[in-house]
This record gives sequence, structure tokens and C-alpha cells, in this order.
Amino acid sequence: MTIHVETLFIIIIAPLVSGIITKIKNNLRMRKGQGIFQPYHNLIKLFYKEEVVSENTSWIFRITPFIVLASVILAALLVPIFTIMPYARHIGDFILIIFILALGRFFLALAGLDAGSSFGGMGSSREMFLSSLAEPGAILSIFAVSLNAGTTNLGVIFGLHDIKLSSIIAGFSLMMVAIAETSRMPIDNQETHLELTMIHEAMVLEYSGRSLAFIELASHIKQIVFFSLIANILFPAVILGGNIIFNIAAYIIGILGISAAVGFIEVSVAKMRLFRAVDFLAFSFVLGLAAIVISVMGA
Amino acid sequence: MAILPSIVKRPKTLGILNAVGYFLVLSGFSWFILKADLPVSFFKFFYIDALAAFFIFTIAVVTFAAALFSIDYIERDAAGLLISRNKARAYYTLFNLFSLSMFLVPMVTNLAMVWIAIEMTTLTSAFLVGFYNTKASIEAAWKYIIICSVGIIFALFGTIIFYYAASNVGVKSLNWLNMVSAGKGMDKNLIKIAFLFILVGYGTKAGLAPMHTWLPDAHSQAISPISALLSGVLLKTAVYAILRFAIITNKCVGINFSSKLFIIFALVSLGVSAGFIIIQKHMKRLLAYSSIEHVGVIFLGLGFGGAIGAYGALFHILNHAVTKSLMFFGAANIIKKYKKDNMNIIRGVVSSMPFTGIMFTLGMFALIGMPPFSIFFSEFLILMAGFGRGLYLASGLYLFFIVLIFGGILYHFSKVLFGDKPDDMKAAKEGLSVKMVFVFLFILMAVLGLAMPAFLNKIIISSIAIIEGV
Amino acid sequence: MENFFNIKLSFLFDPLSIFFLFVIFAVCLASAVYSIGYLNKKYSNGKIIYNWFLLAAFIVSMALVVSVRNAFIFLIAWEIMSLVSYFLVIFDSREEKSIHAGMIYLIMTHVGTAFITAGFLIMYKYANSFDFLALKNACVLMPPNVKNIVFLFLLAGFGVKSGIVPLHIWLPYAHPQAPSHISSIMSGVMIKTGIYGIIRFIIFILGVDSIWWGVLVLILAGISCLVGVIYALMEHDIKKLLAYHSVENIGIILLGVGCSMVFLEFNMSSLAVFSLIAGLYHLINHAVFKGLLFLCAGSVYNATGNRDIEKMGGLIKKMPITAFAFLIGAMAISALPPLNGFVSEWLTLQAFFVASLTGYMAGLKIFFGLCAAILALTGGLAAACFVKAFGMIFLAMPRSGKIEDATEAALSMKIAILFLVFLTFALGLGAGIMFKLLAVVASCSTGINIGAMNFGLNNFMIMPGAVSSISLSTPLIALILGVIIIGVYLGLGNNKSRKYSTWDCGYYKLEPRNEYTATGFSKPFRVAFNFFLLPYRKVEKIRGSLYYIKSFKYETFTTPVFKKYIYYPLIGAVLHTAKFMRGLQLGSIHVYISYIFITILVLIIFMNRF
Amino acid sequence: MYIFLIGIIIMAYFMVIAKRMMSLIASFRVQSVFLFLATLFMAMKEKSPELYILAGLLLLLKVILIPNFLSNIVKKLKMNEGIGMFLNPLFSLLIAVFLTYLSYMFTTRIIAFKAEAQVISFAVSLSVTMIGLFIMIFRMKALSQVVGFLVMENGLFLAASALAGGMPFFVEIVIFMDVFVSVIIFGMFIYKINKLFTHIDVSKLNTLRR
Repeated sequence: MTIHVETLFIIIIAPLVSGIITKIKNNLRMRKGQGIFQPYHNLIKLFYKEEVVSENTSWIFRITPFIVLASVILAALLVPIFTIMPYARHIGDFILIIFILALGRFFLALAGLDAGSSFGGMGSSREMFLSSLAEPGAILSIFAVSLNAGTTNLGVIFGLHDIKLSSIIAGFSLMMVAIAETSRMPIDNQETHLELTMIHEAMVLEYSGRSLAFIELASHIKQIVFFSLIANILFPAVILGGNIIFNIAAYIIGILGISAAVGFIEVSVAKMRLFRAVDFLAFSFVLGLAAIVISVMGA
Repeated sequence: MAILPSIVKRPKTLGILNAVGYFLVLSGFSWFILKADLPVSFFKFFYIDALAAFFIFTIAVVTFAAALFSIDYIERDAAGLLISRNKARAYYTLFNLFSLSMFLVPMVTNLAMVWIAIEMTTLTSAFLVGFYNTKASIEAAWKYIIICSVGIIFALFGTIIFYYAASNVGVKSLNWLNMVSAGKGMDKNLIKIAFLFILVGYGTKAGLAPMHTWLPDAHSQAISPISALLSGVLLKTAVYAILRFAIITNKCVGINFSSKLFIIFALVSLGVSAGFIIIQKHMKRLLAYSSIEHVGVIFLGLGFGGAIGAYGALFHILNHAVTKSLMFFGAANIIKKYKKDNMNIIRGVVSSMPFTGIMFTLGMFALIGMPPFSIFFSEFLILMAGFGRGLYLASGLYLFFIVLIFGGILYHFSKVLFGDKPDDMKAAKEGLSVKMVFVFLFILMAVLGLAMPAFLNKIIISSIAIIEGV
Repeated sequence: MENFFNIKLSFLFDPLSIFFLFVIFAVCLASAVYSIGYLNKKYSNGKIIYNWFLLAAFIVSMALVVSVRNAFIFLIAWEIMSLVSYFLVIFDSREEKSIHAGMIYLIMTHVGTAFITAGFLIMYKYANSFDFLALKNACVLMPPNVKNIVFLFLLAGFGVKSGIVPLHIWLPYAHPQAPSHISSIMSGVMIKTGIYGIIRFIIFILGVDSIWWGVLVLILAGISCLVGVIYALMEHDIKKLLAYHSVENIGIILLGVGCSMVFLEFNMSSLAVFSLIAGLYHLINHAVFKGLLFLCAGSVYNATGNRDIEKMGGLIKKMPITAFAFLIGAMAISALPPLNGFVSEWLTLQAFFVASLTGYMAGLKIFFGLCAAILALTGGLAAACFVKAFGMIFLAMPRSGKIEDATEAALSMKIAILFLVFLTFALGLGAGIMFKLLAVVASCSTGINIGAMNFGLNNFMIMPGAVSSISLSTPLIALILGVIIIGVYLGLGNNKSRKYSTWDCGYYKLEPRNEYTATGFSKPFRVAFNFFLLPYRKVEKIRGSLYYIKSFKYETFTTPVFKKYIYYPLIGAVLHTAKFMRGLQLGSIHVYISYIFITILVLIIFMNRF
Repeated sequence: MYIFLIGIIIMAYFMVIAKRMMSLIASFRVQSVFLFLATLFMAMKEKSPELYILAGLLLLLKVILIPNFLSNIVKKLKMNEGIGMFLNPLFSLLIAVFLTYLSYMFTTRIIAFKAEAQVISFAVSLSVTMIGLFIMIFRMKALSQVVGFLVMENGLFLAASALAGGMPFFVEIVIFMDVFVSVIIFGMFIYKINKLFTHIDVSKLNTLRR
């Protein structure tokens, strides 16, 4: 029954990772910055705030937060964290994760359109645009990784006993996808609410109170799901032997490393124009293709 | 029957009597086919074998339909003072002479007599083409009679050479049977030349491109029941003549010579008709060009040869006769109703004259070879023959042209048939006789494909035997 | 020869036919029920009877097409199907537009039929019979180059019917013009008869002969996917949008089929069966949810009287059930778990994965990877497109006055729609069972015996053990999602909230014209794919005076690439030749006679050539 | 024998270059006379009564009746003068000669005849037919087309009687009748044309196109 613990664990630490990233950014920017537990405070605050709902909205707007939350939690269930076999290995595989996340995104985009404000529409449009362009890169990197394992079964994949060049490249490709999906720089900027630049934030602009809390939480979880995948691809737990302690250690190191990288990227690059983002994703696609080629070559 | 008009005065009764007469002819002849064991020949001048019987049957069908249709048509013309009563009577006289001469063609056994009969059809129908004495119709008639006579001269030339070739091997007669029997020994070159002349000569009459030029004019200007006769059966009589000579030729120089010629002419005709159909404006001219197309198809079938090809060709002759006459009658009604022939102006026929419209629509789909109508089957058979003989290029071209023509006709007629009718126009009622014609033809059109009548199948099969010269 | 005309009307009820019959009857049942309410007020009684007559004929002909066992009768049924559907397309035959659409449709499909006929007749030459099984036996002896030609002919012929790019142009014309229940049948079922033809005549009868067949099909399929979905994104006429999505989904189906053709050539039987299953599964899924979407579109069209989604909005409040149904359809077609579209796309992706794992040559492996990428991109774009469609039609504020008095559809229409919604769920959640059934169909049509294979068949999950060690269980997905949603909702859902108008940056009142438009929504895609769409715009200033501009009119268009660079040149060439030929017949009798003269001379000169 | 043939061919040339309708008809008459003589000659040679009768018919129809009929038309319609042609006489004459040459070559090349006489007469008849057609092609007036038609007819008759010593008798008779009837019908149509168009220049009859 450690499994539930795992999933609960990442659901709990998910906001923390965001906090850490923010902390790292602030430190890099020579600021004091907020504590790493700030996201929790935000969530709690939002959770007890009164909710303001636009009167144009329909039930779509209402159920979206729950669906989004559910989808990311299901994704979290699919991801192996420190034990090889994920809880939900009978439910599906690596490919399913992409589709599950797509479900949440679909409803978020609808909700963005629901209120009838042009920000929401703009946000949904851009979100769908970027995510649809991110799909090929994601699927290629998944394929590359899975080709090394001979299956798309996550448990088997992360049970690999050797680490291949193609997997690493695929990991980087997935990293870029993750940046796009978790609306980080240089694709999107979580910090600003400047109308013309925001993407994810614009989409959820109409949400407030508890619904917003759910959506925030969902995006934290989504982020950690991606990070866990990448961490498991780049530093598979098994390098350190099957021991559970070592696994946890490896996992935490991985997550921290990735967070650091993300934080560093966020402060060091400027946000791209929407149509430059296409090139960014195209690059991830090319990386994924390269990964496939290499893994077909057998490296 | 030619005397009939001199007795009866009123166009209507005249027409009815006429139609009844042709009905008797049709039914009598069908009975004759059923009963008599072909071939039969009486006093060595008339000779009816299966092939002839088949053609006579076709002619009988179409003439009957035309006669039935004429009743209403002529009466309305006479009522509308387009033509005087005498003119109406003249019409029936000519009609009868015309159909008599057409009936004569397959009946006589002497090839020169065949030639004369065909020349007679030209001479009699010329007046029917120029019936309305308008400038256009007279022009059409002149072109028709001149071009056909020129063609027919060559046909006679060919006949003479045939006769010479036959007499060289000691058969001093133009009797078809003797010539066939003598076929083997004749001088090959001579026969070849003769057949070329025959093909060009009768081909002119049959409307093979590039000798087809008279056809669209004549068909479009002729009085409508006659247009049906012209493209329904007149062309077929010429085909019959060519067929007769082709049999002799094949006996003498082998199948390939004639089949090559047939295929070439057929493809040219298909191509020409396709081009002209696509850019056509006038309904009856379009139908005329489609007749050229179908004659091409028939010759393609004869050219592809083999049992299947010949079957397809003969079957196609009947189908085309039926369908095309239906189309011409429909066009006649439409043109009478809308007072114009330009397909860019006529709209919404289905809503303005439901019965004719629906019949015309179905006829159109039959004409462009859609199942379950009969033409689909014959065209398919011919295609089968083509592929069966491995003539891929010819068959491919055939398919290509068929598709082009399909597109062209659909493009023109779908606009004419559907769409909005002119506001001032109210839905029309057709006369009983007209309805009868349409129903009669439509039944033939629909039934022939699905369920071939046994006796027809029988005579077609045995005429194939004749064509293949066994 | 004598017995040519009494070909016996004989049937071949193998699993493949039965599968297609099921698809046909499922969708046609819904559409027929739907049409009761749909036609009710709009048309006269005569028109309605006419509709029923045509509908019956249509269904029967389709059923014949997929169940006869004789190529000639198949051809007849095929043509009759086209003819009847033509009459259905021009059902509102008063509009020039629908006449034009019907014409394009019939001409295109006739071109296809010509190809099919040619293919059949070449096969007949070897078999001397039109019976399927006889053909099948004869095709074994056929020389490979002939086989290739037949393959190309059949692919072209059936490709027209199923709307493979670049033969797809008739779809966006014909589907919108037909009445909606007909569009749902045409797009849901009729274009599938093309797929049936491909499976029956290329896989079953002809037998895959070389790798490039499969690869060609895959390439065409990939192109169809992308082109279809991109055009759909640019389209704002709801029914045209759906029609383009049919092109896309046909592409997805063919991805599965082509993959299986490649495997057949490698004779990796289990994989061949598996990927064919994927294709068939997507086929039935598409039939169901596309039928559903078209019916919903029809209800919307009935309620609002137009098809332009820019003029809609807020309908979810007026017609909740239709909105719900449309949402389900949209989720299914954008492959969102746990609905059926997801299952088949997942299967297809698995097929590609295994292909790129075990394909013989490296190049092929990478090619399969690319196919997967294309499929993924297509899925993403489809999702975007349906966010646009659903959002613009049902959400936010009405964009035109017409919407205000829109009402929910009639009872029969609702029943039909909900029936299809049920099927969508059933196909999604019953994936295990469907997989089992389809395995039988696929094995029959590939002639591979799956008895030996370990397909780990299970009612609750797909475990293609023969292919790889993974499993997918849609019921569990649904269960978990449901539990979490309901749990969270009951546990934490209730919260004090108040209604207030949307935040409008202090702008005094938010109006529909402030809303985001469909054009705006698809702008990023238009820019991203401009290399293919070749968009251009027209800005029109209506000036009050030299200095004062009353209003702007901004229109944007995309160039119809295929029409412009393939079809117009062809038609132009034909017309040009025809116009040129016009010179042959200028009415001069002398010229006419000289034709005869020249003919004679030429014939005499070349006599010995004949 | 050859004299007649040469006469026939020469007359054909005359017709090609003839400038006035009357001279056209006249030369046709003369040609028919030659034809008649040729037939008579053959009749004497072969001693066949049928050929005698044919010759008689020829004389009656082609030498007397038809030319008179035509010239009546000419007189009635007053269009003796100016007989339009598309080519100038010299050039058309060249073409006519070329046609003769062609048909001679053709005859000698292709067909294996029994007797020399037949070769010549066949060549002549063929060329006469061709020339008749040629006349129909390059003469504008309707009447001249009729004459061309008759010339072709003459060629045919020559061929028939030269090659096969005449077709079966009754056939010949009927053909004669047929020709006569058709000429009369042509005449009627010419009258109609003249009535409607006030000219018989058929090159202007080109309203029906494509």
C-alpha cells in the first residue's frame, strides 16, 4: 500500500515544487523573495474566498475545475515515482498520460470561452494552439523512450537497467514539451497578467475562489507529473539499485535538479512571441525525431 | 398506309389511326419473330434473318412510339396554326414513306436494294427535316441531303466494287447470301478498298465522325418525332448496312481489318461528341451529339468484337433507340413549353412539368449509363469485350470519353431540370397519348436491362452467330 | 453469354460484411428516427414521402454494396447508391448551390466508378467470373505489375468515395447541402463503403503484394489527416467543418488499414490483425460520433436557421440536450478518454509503436514514428477545432438576434441523438468486448487465423498480449475520473458564490461584439500553416468622410490549394480543347464535304496499315 | 473506247474551270454524251441488250431531261452569271489533274485487274468521281453542287458498266430512277432556298454551327 502514499505524496508536494522554482528564480534575481511554502498559503486563501461567477457562464464553467483536477490526479496515478510499478498500470500506459492531460486542457479551453470575455477566448485559442503543436514532440519522445524498453508500459520503461543516449535526448525533448505545457518561460509567463502576453492565465482569468484553487492545484500536479516523468527518464531510480531509500533520494534529486534548470531557464531567457514558440516546439519535435532515429540505430 | 392521309382529313383522327397502324405493325412483327423460324425469305427478294429481324423490331418500336407521339404534337401544331391541315396530312404521308423505306432496309437481301432503300430514307426525311420551312430548317435539310447523298455515292461505289470482286469469282449477283458464301475467294485489296468506301459512305449516314457534320443540324431542326426517328433508327439502318458488308469483308480479309477501322472511327466519334457536348447550348443539338457518341459506342462494340462485344453492340442499338427517342420526346415537350431551346435559359423543368420532367431526368440518367437502366448494361458489356481482348488503350479512352460526356450532360441538364421555374409558368398537364409514349419507352428502358425478354435474347444470340459468320 | 443476364443475386455474409451492415443500420436507424422531427415542419408531405422513399433506397443499396458476393452486382449497387445519394444531396433542389454540389459529387464519384470498373474488368480477365471467391483465387496467379495497376485503380476508385485527399473535393460541397440526417448517413456510413471496398478488394481479394502499397496508403492517409483537420480549423460553416473532419477521420482509419497492409506484406500476422482492428474500430467510432455531430448540427441549423458559427453562441442555455450530445461527440472525435475516439486512436498509436519497434528496415521504423507524430498532431488540432466549434456555438453570449428564440429540438430528434450518445459511451467503455469482436472481423478479412494468437482478450480491458505487454481499461479510467470528480464535488464543491458580469476591464458593458470570434480563434493556426493555406485578406474601409472612417470590414480567405492547382487546370484543359474543337463545325457545307473527301483520301493512302 | 474516256475526263476538267452556270451544265451534258457513247460502244462489244437499254436511259435522262431541268432552274432564278468558287480556275484545275494522277496511281498500285481497259476506265471513273466531289467542295452555288453530284454519279455509272459490265439490270434501272428523283428533289430545295434566302449561295448558309 505504499502506492497510495506515493500518489498522495506528489499531490502534496506539488505546490512545493512551484514554490522552490519561484525561490530559485528570486535568488537568481538577487531578491529575497517569498518562502517556498507560499503556494500553499495561496491555495488555502483561495480555498476559503468567496467565488464570483460570471452570469454568462454555463455548467461547463462549473464542472471544469473538477474535471481538470481529476484528470491530473489520474495522470499522477499513472506515473511511477519511486517504485517501479505504478499503481494504475492496468489502466493504461505512457501514451494515455498525454490523452488524459488533453482531457483537462479541453475543458479548460471551453471554460475560457464560456464567460464570453475576449481574454478567455484568446487564452483558449493560444493554449490549444501551443498544446496541439506540442503533441508531435511529446509522442515522438515517448516513442523513443518506449522503443528502448520495447513497450509503452511505464513500469517496464523505468525498470530499464541501462540508460541510453536516445532516452536522454528524448528526455530533453520532453522537457521542452513540459515547459510549454506547464506554461513556463519562454513560452508563457505565469507571473504577468498583461493581456497581450498571457496564455494560461488568460484562460483561467474568470475563475476565482475555490475553483481557482482547484485549477492552481491541478497545474501544480501537472507540473510535477511531467517532472517525475523526466526525472525517471534522465536519472532512472535503478541506477542506484532497487533500494527504496535510494529511489526516493534519486527521485528528489531529480526533481530538484529539474526545478533548478527550469528556474534558471525562466530567469535567463526572454518570453518568445507566439509564433516563435512554434519554432521552439518544432525544435522539440526535431529532438524527438532524432531520439527515435538514434534508438532505431540502437544507441 | 401512305394512302391513309388522302382519305382522312382531321389531323387527330389521322394520327390515331396512324398510331394504331404502327401498333399493329409492332405487335404483328413481334408475333412473327416469336412464331416464325428465322431465317425466312419470300420470293427471293425479301430475306429476314435474325439480324434483320432485330433491326426491324427496333425500327418497329421506335416508329410506333413516334407515331403515338405525333398525334398530340401535330395536333397542337395544327391548332397553334404553325402548320396548315394539308401540311399535317403531308406530314403523315412523309412519315409513312420514311418509315416504310426504313423498314425496307433490313428486309431486302440485295445489297444494291439496301443502298436504294437508304437513299430513299434520305430523300423522304429531307422534307421532314425542312418541315417548318424556316431558314434554319431549310439550311439543315440542304446540308443533310447533300452530305448524305455524297456519302451514299461512295457507298454505291463500294457496292459496285464488291459486285466486281464477287463477279471475278463468278458470282454475278448482289444477293448478300451468295456474296457471303463467295466471300472467301475474293480479291483482298479490292474488298479492302470497297469496304473503305462502304464505311465512309454509310458511315456518313450513320453519323460517324468526321462525316457526322449533317447530324446535329438535321436532328435539331427536324420536327421532334422525326428527330427521334432519325437518331433512334435511321442511323441504325446505316449501321445495319455496314454490318452486312463487314460480314463479307471479315470472311475475306479477316476480322482485324474492319475491327481496327471501327475502333478508330468510334473513338474519333466519341472524342468529337464529348467535346461538342461539353460546350453545347441547345438541347436538341446536345442530344444529337449524344447520338453520335452512342453510334461510336456501337461501333466500338462491333470493333471489339467477340460474342460479348457484338451482343453489347446490338443490345446498345435497341437501348439507345429507346432511350434517345424518350429524350427527344421530352425535349420536344420542354421546348414547346418554354418556347426556347437554349439550356442556359430553361430552368426548373421538374417543377414546371412534373411528368415530363421526371421522365426526362430518368432518361438522362439512363442515357449517361447509370444502372439500373439498360444502357449501363450494354456499355458495360462493350467495355468487358474491350478489356477481354486486351485493348487497354481503346477501352481506357472509351471510359475517359464516357466520363467526360457524363459530366457534360449532367452539367447541362441538372441545371435545366432542377432549380427554380420561371414564376409566370404554371405546371403543365401532358395529353394521354404523350403519357402513354413515355411510359411505354420508360418500361422498355428499365426492363430491358434487368430482365431480358427471352425472344429478344434469342434473336440477338443468333444474330451474333450471323455476325461472326458461322 | 446466354446466362450473362441472369447472374444470381448471391450474398456473402462473412464477419466483415456483418460488421459493415451493423454500422450501416445503427447510424441509419438514428438518422431515420431523427428525420421524422427534422422534416416535419419544413417540407410538404409529398417531399417527405419522397424523402422516405429515397432513404429506404439509399439504405438498401448500401446494405447491398457491403453484402453481395458478385463484383458486377456490387458495381450496380454502388452506382445506384451514388445515384440515390445524388438525389438526396439535391433534396432542396431549388438552390443552385445544391444542384452544383450534387453535380460535383456525382461526377467525382462516377470518375471513381470508372476506375473501379477498369480494375474489376482487369481482374475479370483473369478470373472469368465476377464472383468474389473466384476473383480471390484468380488474383493469386496475376502477374505483379498487373496487380499493381489494379491496386492503383481500386485505390483511386474507392478513394474518391471515401474522400482521400486529393480526391476529397466533393465532400465539403455535398455534405453541407444535403439535409442533416442525410449528411450524417453520408459522412457516417456512405464514405465508409469506400473503406469497405479497399478492405474487401485490396486486402481480401487482391492480396497485398508489395510494401509500397501499404506505404502509399499510409502517406495518403497522413496527408488526408492533416489537410482535413487544417481545413476544418479554417472553416466556419458547421457542416462544412464536420465534412472536413470526415476527411481527417478517413485518414485515421486508413492509417490503421495501411499499417496492417504493411504488416501483411511482412506477414507478421498478429500485428496485421491488430492494426486492422485499430482501423475498423475507428471506422465504427467515426460512424457513430460523426453521425451524432451531424445530427446535432442539424438541430442547431433547424433552431437558428443558419450554419455560420460566427453568428451563434449561448445555445447551451436554449438547447441543453443538444449541447450535451454535441459535447460528447466533440470529446469523442478529439480522442479524449474514456470515450471511443480515444480508444481507436490509442490502438492506432500502439500499432505504430509496435511497427516502429519491429519494422524490417530502419527507414520504415522512422517512417512509422512520423506517422504517429502526424496522428498526434491531428488529434491536437482536432481538439482545438472542436473547442472552437463547441465554444462558438453553445457557449458565451448569443452573437446574433436569431439565437434568442431558438428552442430545443423535437422529441424524435432528441431520441435519435441520445441513442448515438449511448453508442458513443458503449463503444468507449465496452472497448474490451469490441476489441474481441473486431479481432474476428479483422482475422476474416485478412484471412489470418487468430485462434493461436494470445490477444489476452478480456471484457474490461484491452491486452493485446500478442503485440506488447500493455493494457488499457476505459471502464477503470471512467471509474477513477468519476470517483475523483464526484468525490471532490461532494466533499469540497459547495462554496458560497455570487453571480456577476464578466470582467470587462471597466468597459461599461460587455456585448457580443466584444467576444472572441471563430476567425480570431483560428488565427494562430492560419498563421502557422500559411505555407499551405496561402491566406489572404481583404480590408474594406467604409468612410464617412476623408478623415472619419465609419466602419472596417475585415475578411480573410484561404486559397483552396487542390482546386486551384489540380482541378481547375484539368477542367480548363478539357474546356480549352472543346472550345478549340468548336472550330471544326462552323456551318460551311463545303468544309463538311471536304471532311468526307479528306477521310477518303487518308483511308485510301493508309489502307494497307489497317 | 479510250476516246470516250478521255472525253469524259476532259469534260470533267472543263467543268472544273467553267465560269458560268450554263457552260457548267453544257459541259455536263457533253460528258453525259460521251458516257452514253462509251456505254453504246460497250453494248456493241458485249452484245448485251441490257446495256443498250441502259444507254438509252442515259441518253434520255442525263443528256436530255436533267440538263434541261437544271438549265430551266438557271433561267428561272436568273443566276447564270457569276458562279462563285473558292479557288481560282487554274489552281483548281491543277488539283483536278492531281486527283486524276492520284486515282490512276492508286488503281494501278492496289488493284489487280484482269484487263488494261479496266484499269484505265476504273482510274477515269474514280477520278471523275473525285472531281465531282471536288466540284461540290469548291463551288459556292447550290446548283453547282447538284452538278457535282451528277458528275460523281457519272463516274459511278462508268465504273459500274466498265468494271462489271453493268450491275444487275433492274438495279441499274432503279438507280437511274433514284438519281432522277433526287435531282428533282434537289431542284425543289434549290427553289425553297432561293425563296427564303433570295440567293442560292450555300456558302452563306452557315447559321447552324457547333
